[in-house]
Amino acid sequence: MELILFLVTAVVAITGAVAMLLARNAVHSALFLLLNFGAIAVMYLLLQAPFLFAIQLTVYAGAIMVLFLFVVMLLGAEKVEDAPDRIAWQQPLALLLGLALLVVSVVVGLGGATTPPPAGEAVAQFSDPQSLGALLFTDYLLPFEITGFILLIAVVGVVVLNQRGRKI
Amino acid sequence: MEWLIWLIPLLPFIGFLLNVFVIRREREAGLVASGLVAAAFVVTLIAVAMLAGMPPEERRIVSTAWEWINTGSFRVPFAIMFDPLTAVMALLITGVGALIHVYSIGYMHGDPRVVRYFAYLNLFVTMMLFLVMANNLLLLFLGWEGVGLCSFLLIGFWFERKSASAAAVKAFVVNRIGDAAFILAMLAVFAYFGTLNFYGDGEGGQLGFLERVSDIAGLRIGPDWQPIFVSTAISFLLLIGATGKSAQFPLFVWLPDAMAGPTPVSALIHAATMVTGGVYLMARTEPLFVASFTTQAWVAWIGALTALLAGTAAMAQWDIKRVLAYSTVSQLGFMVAACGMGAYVAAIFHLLTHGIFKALLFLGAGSVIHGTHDTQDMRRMGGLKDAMPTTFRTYVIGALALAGIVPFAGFWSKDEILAHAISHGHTPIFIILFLTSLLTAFYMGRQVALVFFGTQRDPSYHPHESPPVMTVPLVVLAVGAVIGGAINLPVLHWLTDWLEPVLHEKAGEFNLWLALIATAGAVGMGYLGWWIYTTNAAKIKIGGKDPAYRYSGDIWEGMEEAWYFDRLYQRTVVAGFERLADFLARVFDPQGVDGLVMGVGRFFGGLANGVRALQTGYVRTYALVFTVGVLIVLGVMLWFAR
Amino acid sequence: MNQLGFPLLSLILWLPAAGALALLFVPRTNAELARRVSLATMVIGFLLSLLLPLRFETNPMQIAMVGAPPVMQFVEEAPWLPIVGATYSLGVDGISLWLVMLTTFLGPIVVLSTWDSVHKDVRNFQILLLILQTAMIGVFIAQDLLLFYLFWEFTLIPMTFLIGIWGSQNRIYAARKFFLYTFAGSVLMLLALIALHLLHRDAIAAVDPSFRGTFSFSRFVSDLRAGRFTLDTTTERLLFGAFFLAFAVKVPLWPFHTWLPDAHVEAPTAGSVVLAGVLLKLGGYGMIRYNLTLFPAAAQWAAPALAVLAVIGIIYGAAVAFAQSDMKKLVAYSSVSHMGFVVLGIFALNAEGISGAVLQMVNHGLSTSALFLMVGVLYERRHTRELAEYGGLWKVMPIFAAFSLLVALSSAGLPGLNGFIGEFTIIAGAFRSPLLGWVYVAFAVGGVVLAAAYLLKLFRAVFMGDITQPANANLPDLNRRELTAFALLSIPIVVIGIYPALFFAGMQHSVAALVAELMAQVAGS
Amino acid sequence: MDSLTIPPVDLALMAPLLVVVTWATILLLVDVFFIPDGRKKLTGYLAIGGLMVAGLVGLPLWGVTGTTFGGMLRLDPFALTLTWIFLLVGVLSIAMSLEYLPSQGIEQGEFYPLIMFAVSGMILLAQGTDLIVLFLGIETLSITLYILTGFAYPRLTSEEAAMKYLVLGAFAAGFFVYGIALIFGATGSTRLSEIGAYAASRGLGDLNLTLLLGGAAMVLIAFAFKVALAPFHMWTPDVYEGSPTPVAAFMSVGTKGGALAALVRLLFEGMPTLSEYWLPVLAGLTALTMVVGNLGAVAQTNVKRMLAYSSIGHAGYVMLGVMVAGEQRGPEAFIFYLLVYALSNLGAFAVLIALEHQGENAWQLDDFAGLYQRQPLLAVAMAIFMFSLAGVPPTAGFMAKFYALTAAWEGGLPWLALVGVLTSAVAAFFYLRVIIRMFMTEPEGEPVPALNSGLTVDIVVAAIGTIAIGLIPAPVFALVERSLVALSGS
Amino acid sequence: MVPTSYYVLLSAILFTIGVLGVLLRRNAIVVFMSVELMLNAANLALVAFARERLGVEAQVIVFFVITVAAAEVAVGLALLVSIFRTKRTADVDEVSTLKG
Repeated sequence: MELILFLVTAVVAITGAVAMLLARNAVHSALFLLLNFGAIAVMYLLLQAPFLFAIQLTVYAGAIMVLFLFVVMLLGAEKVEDAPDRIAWQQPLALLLGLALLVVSVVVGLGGATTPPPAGEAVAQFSDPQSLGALLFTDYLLPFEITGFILLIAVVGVVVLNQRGRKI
Repeated sequence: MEWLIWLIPLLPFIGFLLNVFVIRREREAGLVASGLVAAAFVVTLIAVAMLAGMPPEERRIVSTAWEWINTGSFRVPFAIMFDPLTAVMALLITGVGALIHVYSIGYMHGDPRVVRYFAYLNLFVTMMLFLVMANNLLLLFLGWEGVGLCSFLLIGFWFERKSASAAAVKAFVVNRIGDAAFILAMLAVFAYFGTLNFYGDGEGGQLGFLERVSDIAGLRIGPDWQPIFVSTAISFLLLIGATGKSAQFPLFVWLPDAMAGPTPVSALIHAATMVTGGVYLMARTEPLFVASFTTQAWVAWIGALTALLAGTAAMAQWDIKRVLAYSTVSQLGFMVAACGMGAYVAAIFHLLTHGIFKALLFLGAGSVIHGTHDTQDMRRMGGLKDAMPTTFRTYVIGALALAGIVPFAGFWSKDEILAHAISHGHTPIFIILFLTSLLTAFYMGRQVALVFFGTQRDPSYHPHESPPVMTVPLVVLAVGAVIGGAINLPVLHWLTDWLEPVLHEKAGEFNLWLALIATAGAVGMGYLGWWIYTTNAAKIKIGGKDPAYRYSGDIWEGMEEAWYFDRLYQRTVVAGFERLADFLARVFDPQGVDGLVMGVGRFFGGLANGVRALQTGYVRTYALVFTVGVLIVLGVMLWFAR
Repeated sequence: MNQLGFPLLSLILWLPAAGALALLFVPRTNAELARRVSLATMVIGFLLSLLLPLRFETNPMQIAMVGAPPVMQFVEEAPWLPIVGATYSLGVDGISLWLVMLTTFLGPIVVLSTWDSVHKDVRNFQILLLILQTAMIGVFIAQDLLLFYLFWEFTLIPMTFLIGIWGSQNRIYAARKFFLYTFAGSVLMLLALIALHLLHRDAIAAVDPSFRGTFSFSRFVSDLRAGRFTLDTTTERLLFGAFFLAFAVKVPLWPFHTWLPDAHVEAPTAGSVVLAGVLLKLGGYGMIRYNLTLFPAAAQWAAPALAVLAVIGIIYGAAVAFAQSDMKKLVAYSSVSHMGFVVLGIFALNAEGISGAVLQMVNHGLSTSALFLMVGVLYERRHTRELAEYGGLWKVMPIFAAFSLLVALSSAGLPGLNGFIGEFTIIAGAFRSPLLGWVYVAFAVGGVVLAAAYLLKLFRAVFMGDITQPANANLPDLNRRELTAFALLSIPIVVIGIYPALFFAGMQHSVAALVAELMAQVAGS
Repeated sequence: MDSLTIPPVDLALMAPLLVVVTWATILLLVDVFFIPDGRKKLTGYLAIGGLMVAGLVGLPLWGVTGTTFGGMLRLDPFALTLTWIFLLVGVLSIAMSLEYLPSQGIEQGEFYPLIMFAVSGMILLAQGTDLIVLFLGIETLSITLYILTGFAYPRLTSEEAAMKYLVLGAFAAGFFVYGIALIFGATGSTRLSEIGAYAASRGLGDLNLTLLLGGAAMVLIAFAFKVALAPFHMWTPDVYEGSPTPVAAFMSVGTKGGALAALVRLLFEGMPTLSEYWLPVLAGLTALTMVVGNLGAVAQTNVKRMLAYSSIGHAGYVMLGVMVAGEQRGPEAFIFYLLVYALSNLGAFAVLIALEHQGENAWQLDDFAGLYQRQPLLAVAMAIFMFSLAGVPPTAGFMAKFYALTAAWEGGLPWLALVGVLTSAVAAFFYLRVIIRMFMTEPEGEPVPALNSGLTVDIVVAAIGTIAIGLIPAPVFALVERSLVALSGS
Repeated sequence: MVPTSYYVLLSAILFTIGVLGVLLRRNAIVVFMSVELMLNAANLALVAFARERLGVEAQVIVFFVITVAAAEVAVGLALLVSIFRTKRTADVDEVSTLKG
């Protein structure tokens, strides 16, 4: 049952990703990516990470993707790739490299899967939003603070980069 | 005692220094220069007298001034010596030298650079004295090169003339070829004997190599398939050195050109002294030569061939000095041949007499040139015997001496060589030399006829006799040319005895038949030469061909060009070297060697452009390269992890 | 300390640098003052350095020995870079003594030669000259390998500027080539230096764990000699090669010579004089001091091959010199030929060869400097270096001609002058060397013949013949400063020619010690 | 879990970091509210003051070693020394910006706090001992730099550079995160010490090796990107050329320094026992970097771009020390080289700025023509920097090169040292080219205006430092040596 | 229970697709999306390993990564907008004046 769910979600995720890659229209790409993110969010549920499920949906699928769509619309940049590719060898080479990378990363990923999955009960218990939050404010206080700063910097950056307010 | 022999070279050297740094006026220069050389002559006489006062076997004074080179085992003293052989050479140098100095006062009168001239001349005498007085090969070489330098300076004295400067450089460079062999010989001597000294200092120190020639008896060097005796190697190298300095085949080509210098210089350097350096060298290192049959044969043949070759060349020259120059080469060939046959005393004897009468001839020629306003082409002369009586008479004496006619000096010395050739079975050599001696008489007859007899063919000048300062030396030398043979007359053989401690030679036997035939031949050929050119005097045109040309054709031209050796060298060795050098300098070095270097630079430049080309500006390319890197890093790490 | 009780070498070393510092306070426009200060510094430097041969102990047994051979005198030592064991240590022995003297002696002459030839930015020119002087002296007297390398590389900077700023048309090309070629040549030496340091440290630390490594030359040598520190054959040869490459480029040994003609032709007279006079000697010195002393077995292994290069250089340099029509190029290629003799002597690996090489370096420094001065004199008057532009100058410039003849003959190796002594001693060494032998010498003496050919060609073209160019008709003879320079150079040229023993005496013990080790290697192998 | 227990935090151990961050944040507000446009230089001075205070705060911490935040941050002399270097780089960069920004018409007060944020990111990298902290440190630094790179607004190249930097930076970040994931998967931790302990305790045989190595490789790639090791260097020339010159100067030293500091910790705390795997890879990258960087510079006529390529080359030389940081001389070589490189390179960029007046780009070699005659001292200073970068004695650059090579050889990488010296011979070519232009050609450009104070200070400090360290390196060496005792002990 | 390796496999595939997106797409916005995909793939792996290791820390890390990604995207899009103002394009290939 779980496996089937996984497989279905995986197919959806991969389909979304591939479709994003292939879609000519940036808006379509964004929507396919949204699909993919949703699938991954489901994966998080399967992996006992409900908090991340929520975050994934709100932050990624919600905020970030909206941001993307917004910018695409704003700039009218749905179709920029109509002109032929200037770098002739980029595409075949990229596909080749992608294939190789896939092989290598699969080898790496499977190399690590030697230990059997832990027992069910412990897995079911190991993570809940509360302990996650606790961790964030205790052991991971420092990264948390830093993340805050990064967001601050990003804000400053966005302001700085667009404050030189010329009209679009 | 020792200081006395140091005085001999030092006196002219003082003259050199004075003339370079102090004296500015012509008169003083001539006087000082001549006076100091004359003083050196006197000192030499005194030294000879002292030498004569010693027991024959102890007649050698060695004096060391300082350690010249002292590094590792290589030690060479700055040492001179005085022994019978040196003594006769020194007498010749200072004696004839002094006369030529005096003569030069007249000859060079009015030349703007006359002070410098006397400085060079003094330096030459100094160096020549070092050459003959050195007690080791290296110091000898110092003198050897020193005289070469002076020769260069004096040939090129009138450097404005293109021919003079060319001849000067040619003389120096050709000599250098011989010198290279000389240097190798020195190295070999040092390598095998551990010293370059001729003789020990007589005080129980190390013996000189000439006293230890037996050390290398039977030693061989070289590749296994063709080993040669060490003695042969060394003596052969010395022989090459001598061929350079003594203008022997194949290096004789510089001497005729050297006549571009002032005539007294030709007399002193290119007749009487410097060119005999090679003969002296062979005489000095006689034990080495004697130790090698091979070299001796070479020496004899080279000498004989040179004698014949130069003798023929002398026959066809028009330039009064070139005749004498080729004659000198020819006579030097006689001496060298004598050395080759083991007749060292005869060689030295001929060297001495030749020094006197050839100096006389050159000075006479100089007088002629002086009296005819720098005319050297004999076709423009003729009939000078009346205008220049003293010159004429002395010149004829010189010519007779050179032709080898009894009782002039040349007869005795030449006869001794020929006699030795016969008595020691060197028949081919004898034939060549005899033939040459006939030629000698012929060309001297020709020259005397052309210069002094007939009528003056070029009326553009008024010949006049030279001043006494020039003619007096002529007379003195003429006397020498007459009686010079006395020093080694048969039976008396004073010179042989005198040189016995050095050359260890017994006097040869006087061959009456030979003397008679040779004299008859000389007289006949001399007369023939005189006769042809007096009777055909009318046919000689300025710039025209020789009367003999009709009969001999191109052979005569070959003789005139000294069998084209000079041209051959020019076209092969010189041109070849120049072409090679040019190729190296213009093609190989900039494009080959430097091209390689710059190619390295270009190679990196090309790589750099490759790096540049990869930097396309497209961020996707960068990501692509990035991915390549990822694959490599991952791949390598995983490869290791297997 | 040393036999004097005060740091003489430091004084000699830093005096020119101090002079350069002082010059910074001279107004940039006051050229005359700058020249005078520079000249004064150089003269004082030379006078100071005279103390070296005067107080040099020719028999080193007399002085307290510091470490094993090579026995250095006037030693100074101070900490510098303790973390790697590098020290500020100076000293001279019989080999470096005369090279230092050559450097200090040429100093004033170089400055004199700039008087009439350099008019642009005089002060800075003099500053560079003085700095260069310090660097060159430093190379000769540094007894620490790192210090040596520091000075070695540093010589490039002032020289590059001298060529590149004050040179003629192609100066930039030449300056760049000079810098890059010699720099590239020396980078491997740096690596070798490091390798030597680490190998030595590891070897010694195995016995004495507290040892932190050193760059001290004498320490290396003494440990090598005592067997505390050994190099295996391959390592030794590699290190030898790395050092050698740097020196070969500097010398320059054929076929690494192509930077030299360019540098010489483009450099100002003073630059050429320093370049030929001293800079090339750094290479020869380095070969003796480092290649032979540190790696005797490798030296012996490589000697025949390197001597072949040297001989090729002798002939090749002479032939190419002969074909030149540019006077400076001619002299430059003559350096290739002459320095070939030096390398030949060094790799004869015996006392005659090495001391001949040292002397020949001094000789070449004197003669070739003088030749470049000669070209400089002509160039200042006529602004051309083409042989065809001259001829007949003997007439108008007799004094100059006399000096030129003297130096040309000295360079051509006329006995009685310095060049002959050096060359002859070298070939005597090569002839006797069991590694080389008569074949090498037979070719080398070919160079002697050719030397006469190209030098007399030069002399003839310039001084003999008639005056064909009207511009040459009224050239002034040497002025007072030029005369001084030539006269000064002539003194050692003659003195070395007739009394070289004076110079050999000093180096005898140092060379003997070196050769003893080389011979031991020959015997041991 | 009722109460949250925050692990003990020793703020003293992060005092410089705190000062920088706090100061920067406050300065951001101060700038907006109190400092009027046109007087933003004041912000710059305040920023300099803050960095200096941070440096002073660090003084009493000399010799202290300790961790805080549950072992996520570590203060030791190594980190402190690097912190000081970063602060110095920050100060010098700001000093050279003071006049630059207004002259280019891009003066905005945020510039200075952003530089400070970047410095704090670098300090984090030097102090962090947990992969997540390192990740966040890198991101702090990177995001700041993306902004700074795109700072020169009207210039399109600036934005292009920022764009490229960002795309590739994010690309690299993806690898970093994936690497963290794999490492976590293999070891169950992100703490460097625990990763190291895990790797050491398990022995290489039964370890989940593929996963760990794969992760390590990806993290290394991310660092290699930051350090600009070939072939992850492609962004560098474009970004340096496009960004405002002071930012390029800052980046050339700062980014590398920070990333390398973190790399040292990662390699020698996180996976010292795996060195047989990563050393060959890194050595190969280093060799490639030296070759590519120096070759790339050869072909440039744009001095700024040339300096960018040269910075790639220098990254290789610094790596010589980093890779062998397990040995005594490795970290010394690293820090010493970084310091020397900082001085010389910042000095060179300062000279570049001096020529780049009134918004005009004066980066071409021709713009340096005859500089010696136009501004002799500037030319001399530039020559000193060029010689130092080329590693010619007696400049500090030589000492640094020497020491790095020594370290590499000692660390068992003689062939890499060989590549190093050979490429340094190539490098001499393009450094010399600048010198030749300055001294040996006739001036072409306009006269250079008088230098302003900030640049002068920069150039003088850098030039004197370069020469002084070159002649008398012993004190600096001693300092560096003492600062590293702790690291080698850990 | 689905084995961890399945998730890792999936994440590898997604990661590769992300990489391909960066390599192939010229639309800057899509490139950013691809980067996000890569980060998501990494996150997926992290979460999967978190379950296997029973380490909740990994989930914390994912949280940070998402945040940082958001910051990065914000800056990136801001930059893009800024570029678009002058260049009127979102094609990364158009932004290629710096090269060589």
